[in-house]
Amino acid sequence: MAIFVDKNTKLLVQGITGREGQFHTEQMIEYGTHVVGGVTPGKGGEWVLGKPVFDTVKAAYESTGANTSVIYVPARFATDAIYEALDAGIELIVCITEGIPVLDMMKVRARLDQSSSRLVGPNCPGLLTPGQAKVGIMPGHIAMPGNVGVVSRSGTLTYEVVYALTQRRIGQTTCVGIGGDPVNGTNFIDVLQMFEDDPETEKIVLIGEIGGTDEEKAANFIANNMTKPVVAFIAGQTAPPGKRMGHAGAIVEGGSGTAADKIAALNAAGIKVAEHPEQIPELL
Amino acid sequence: MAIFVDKNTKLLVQGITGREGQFHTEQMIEYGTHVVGGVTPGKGGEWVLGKPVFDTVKAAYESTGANTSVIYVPARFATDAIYEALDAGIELIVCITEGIPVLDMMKVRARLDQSSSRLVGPNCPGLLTPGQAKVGIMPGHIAMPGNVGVVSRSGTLTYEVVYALTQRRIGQTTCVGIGGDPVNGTNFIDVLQMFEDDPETEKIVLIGEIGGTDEEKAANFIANNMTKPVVAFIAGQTAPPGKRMGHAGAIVEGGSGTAADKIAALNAAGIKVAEHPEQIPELL
Amino acid sequence: MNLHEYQSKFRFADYGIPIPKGKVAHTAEEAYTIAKDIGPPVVIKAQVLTGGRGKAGGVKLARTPEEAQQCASTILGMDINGHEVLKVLLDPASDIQAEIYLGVTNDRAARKPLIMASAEGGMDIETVNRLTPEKIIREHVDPFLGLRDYQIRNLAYGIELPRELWKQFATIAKGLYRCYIASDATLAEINPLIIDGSGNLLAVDGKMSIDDSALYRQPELVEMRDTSAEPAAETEARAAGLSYVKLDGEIGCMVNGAGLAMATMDMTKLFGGSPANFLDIGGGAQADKVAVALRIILADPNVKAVLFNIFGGITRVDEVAKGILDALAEVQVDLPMVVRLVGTNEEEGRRLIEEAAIPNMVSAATLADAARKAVAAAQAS
Amino acid sequence: MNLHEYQSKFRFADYGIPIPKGKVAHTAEEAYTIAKDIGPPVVIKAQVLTGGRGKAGGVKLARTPEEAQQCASTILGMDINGHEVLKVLLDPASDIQAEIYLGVTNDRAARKPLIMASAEGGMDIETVNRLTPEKIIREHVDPFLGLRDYQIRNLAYGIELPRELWKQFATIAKGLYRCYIASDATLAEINPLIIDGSGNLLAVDGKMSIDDSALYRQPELVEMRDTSAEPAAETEARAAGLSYVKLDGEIGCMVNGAGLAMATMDMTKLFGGSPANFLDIGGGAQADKVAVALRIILADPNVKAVLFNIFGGITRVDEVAKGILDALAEVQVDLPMVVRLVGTNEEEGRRLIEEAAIPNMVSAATLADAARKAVAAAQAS
Repeated sequence: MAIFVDKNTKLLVQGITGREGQFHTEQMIEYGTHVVGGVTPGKGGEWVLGKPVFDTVKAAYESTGANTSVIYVPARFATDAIYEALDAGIELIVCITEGIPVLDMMKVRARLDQSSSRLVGPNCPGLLTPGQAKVGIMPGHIAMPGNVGVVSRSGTLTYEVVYALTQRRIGQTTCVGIGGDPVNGTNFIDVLQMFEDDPETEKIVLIGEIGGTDEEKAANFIANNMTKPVVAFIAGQTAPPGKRMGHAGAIVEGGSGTAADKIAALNAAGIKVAEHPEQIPELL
Repeated sequence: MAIFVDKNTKLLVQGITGREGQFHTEQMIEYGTHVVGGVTPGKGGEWVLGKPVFDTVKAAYESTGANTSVIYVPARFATDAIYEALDAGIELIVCITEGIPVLDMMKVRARLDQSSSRLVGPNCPGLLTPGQAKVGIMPGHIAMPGNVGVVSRSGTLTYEVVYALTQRRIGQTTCVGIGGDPVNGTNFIDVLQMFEDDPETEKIVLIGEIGGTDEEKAANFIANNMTKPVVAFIAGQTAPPGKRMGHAGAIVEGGSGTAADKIAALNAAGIKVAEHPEQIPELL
Repeated sequence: MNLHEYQSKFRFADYGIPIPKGKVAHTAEEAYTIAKDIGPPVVIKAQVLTGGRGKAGGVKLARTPEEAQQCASTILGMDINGHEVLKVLLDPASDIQAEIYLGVTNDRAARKPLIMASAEGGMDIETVNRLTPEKIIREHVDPFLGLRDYQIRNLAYGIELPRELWKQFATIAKGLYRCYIASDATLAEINPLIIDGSGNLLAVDGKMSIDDSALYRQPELVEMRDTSAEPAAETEARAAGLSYVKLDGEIGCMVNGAGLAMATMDMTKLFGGSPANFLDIGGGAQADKVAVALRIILADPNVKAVLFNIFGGITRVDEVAKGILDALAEVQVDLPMVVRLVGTNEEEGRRLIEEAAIPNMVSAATLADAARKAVAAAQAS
Repeated sequence: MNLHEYQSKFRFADYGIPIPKGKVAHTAEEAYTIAKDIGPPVVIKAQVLTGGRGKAGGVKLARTPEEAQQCASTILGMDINGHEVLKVLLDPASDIQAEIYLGVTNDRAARKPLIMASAEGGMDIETVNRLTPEKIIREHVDPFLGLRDYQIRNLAYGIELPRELWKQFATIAKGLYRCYIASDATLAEINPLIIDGSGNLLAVDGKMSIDDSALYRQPELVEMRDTSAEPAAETEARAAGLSYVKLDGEIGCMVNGAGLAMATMDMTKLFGGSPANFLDIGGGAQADKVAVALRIILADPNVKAVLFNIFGGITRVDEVAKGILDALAEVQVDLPMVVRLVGTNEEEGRRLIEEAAIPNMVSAATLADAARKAVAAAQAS
């Protein structure tokens, strides 16, 4: 088992004919992900990488029975793409796109909360269940199947950690990038609960960063609701207040969201916090 | 027992200092309803009919512990009054006001559906549990306690029926006016379910009218979910299509919403439909 | 409140929807000038707030300005379903390659705006819905999110619109939805939306209904109300705060409350008569309101008898009786009247009516009794 | 992106919020003219995108135009937290009877806009929140419904605003919320909102931050960006599509990915050094981007060593190594460099670096190793 994606994933690619969409679709197919088709308005009827292209998610859904969708469309069209997937009944929507305005995401999130669909991202690297399916932009070959669940707000930092695990022959159930935006579809707690419920996941790595209070909430959740060991790492101890560190959500505001606060909360909850990413395999 | 309102009702009057609000507050107090206070922005601190006036529902709620609110404010302020009551945590909101635009009510209803509060109305006469509480504008003395639940989209037609029942010594558990607008907070099915669950209610009178398909849905609901006998009456058999009969919701549009359709649906569900209001007591 | 075709289309144009460059004429001479101006052939269309103008001969094609003048003179003054034609719209005739339906309405069951498109434009949407419901593509719009681009694509895809027209279609659909919302409409409809000879979309006919409850915030639309197009009695009733609808029967009804008014109308039918009107005088029933209501009822030449049905709730029945009697002192009524007063203080109310001993007025205790008496009186007179 | 006080306030004024009738001066002479024009006494305020200008002497009161000129000449050119003062705002001095705080921000935890008011205006809201949190009245705004009238009343009631000011307050709160939404702001704040001598509300100081992700639809706000107010390197980095933040340390960091960049910064600290910057070069790491990044890092005189930390995922490490070497052919680097390449084809990448045999560049296998080497190099140089 795994969480979010596996051999049963039937993936639709929104923005399949774009440069990024096409490149990563090829990568996902190569990895063995079951891509059933793509959507690009105005290009319905064409074929890309041997997959049918549809004009609308609705048409694609009806024709392919996709249960998952990944979004590579530009930021200004991304919220519409999310609503379209939601409305068509796609269960899992993974939005890679970076740069969606936060007011738009607040609305998206409010709509999501009224539906039974789940959004991962936006501004995230996606999902990787080693040996089964890869949805998004994570490099597939740095991972290997195993029993560690990885959840992270970051991209390359996650790869770094996953790669370090793999090099020590510590495999992963699923690697989950929840994204670096201040408002997103899935947060740490959602994923932690899923890992807790997943029989194959034995240990968990949580990679947080400055900004917001999701790590503090996760610490509290772990202390009260989880039986499986969690090792954490928080990036941004040297980040100055009031400055956005690349990710839209990585900012210390009004004294809140510091790495120190997050590490203190995790420590208080009895969670081991690595001093640097390479320490994580040892702490597991 | 009864539904919606009873001796435990602690009522707040929104718009208590207005002409209508003050008049009906007096009537409600006379009837024995437990009115705990009122709200009129800018008049907080005053007293009306021996009841304290507050500037905001929040302040009134915190100070009085009201569980029910009735709204008499003019149409252009009524949606704000509903949102305010909702946001303050009032469980039951009864909106008497007529003339709220339908697009506004669609939004109100969407918000309501995400809350645990209930709205009755708008454009309704309110609620009357004979001998216990009266919330709204129904004449209290035409009713008497008993075992018949009454639910209606109309005002005076309801009074007519209730009065006819009372004259035959057939008492009522609760008389519910759900209002004549096309989009409202509580519909027939909601109330029918409550009557079905109310141990004191033994029989039910349903008074419908042209427009929409709520009576058809109610017929279907009664056939499938109810054990208690229901007698119905539908007004508007002689109403022409495309014309609004007083109530915003009373209109036959595109061939839908005719009295004939509704009566046929009720008959098909095995529900007795009175030919005229005065027949109702006989059919019970 | 309904808008005329020309009002609807001109408003659509404000929202970026392409419409024929037409003009309104009130006289045949004006029609001649306009036809010359916009260049024939032109279509001359009666502007009436009722359906079926085509069948009634209210739409004609003219190949010359002279022909346009002739057609206009035929159409102007025509009676279509009881509506007199006072204006015609002259549009340049379009080369119609295909007819599409596009409309936004509020779906009361779903409690959301509903946008619908169909490749079967030209006929009314209810007919399409009855004959080939699968040819209507429907998208419910979240009132908070508004019409989204993907929903427009779902419509365009569903009606198999040629792809080169999707962009135009999106502009029109967005414009129509914005117009619907900004106007507090309950219906905004383009039918047909045609594909013309040059392969462009054009809104050839349009229709809008406005939510009466929202008119307080739509002063511009209130200005557009064409009172010349509705029975004078309805205009008068509205001004007096009465809710009145003219019908074809012979029993004038005056009732407090909309539901009770409908029930009263139905009762006249049940006992063999038919109602002349719907009339809700609202709460209270003061003498002045009753007087206006009486005048409106009496202005209808079909009325043979008047039926008062008043439920006294908060207002006591004896007070209402006084109001009626005061009104009768103001308004001369020669027709037979039946008065039924019920509710609080009903005995006292009835006594007042009886004591007044108005020769052509009788009292009734029950609604059935009242309806029977009114029907009998109407048949006798 | 942050706006200056004057930009924020002028924008607030567009939304019906009363502000002092002030003007901006770039020179002391201009300040003299403006002070004469608006009439003394005037307040002269440094326009810098940083806090603490009051303590730094960036705000002064002048009783005459001459005094205003003098104050302006003192303030202009001043360095406040590393920001040079290039503009001053001259406002007519206000008679402050009371200071209120009113601000809208987005609450990421609640995922809703949050409007806050406090009777404790004048000091920053975080301080109020720390000292007397109960004095902040909070209302979360449903992004679909917008700020409702009752919420404004809750705020006014909560801060015990005199009732005669509720209407003014409502206009200001609604204007501020509309401004926040229309500007895609993450913060729109009036502090203080004063009650002046004539008993009216006036927005005396203001602040706005704009969501960078929304700038594509805010061309007017993009125009307002004051690049003169930020380190030139940040402007250059933005133009090149790089994410760069200047810090105070001595180790220049070049990393792909924001999280990894932060982790790298932290590592330099962990091993006794300190980072000179945050720099995310994004995916791919082509030679031209690396070259720009290098130039930006080297422009910082504090930098004593450069640390490259690149994770090769989809892009292979050997390709990244080539990009770095190509960039080094373009940009002359005399400082010690540590290169750590990890991920796909890492051996090949390291081999390429070693073969290039750049004298002042060493390779590292782990991040810890790389950080240690960079710290040592920086301390040695």
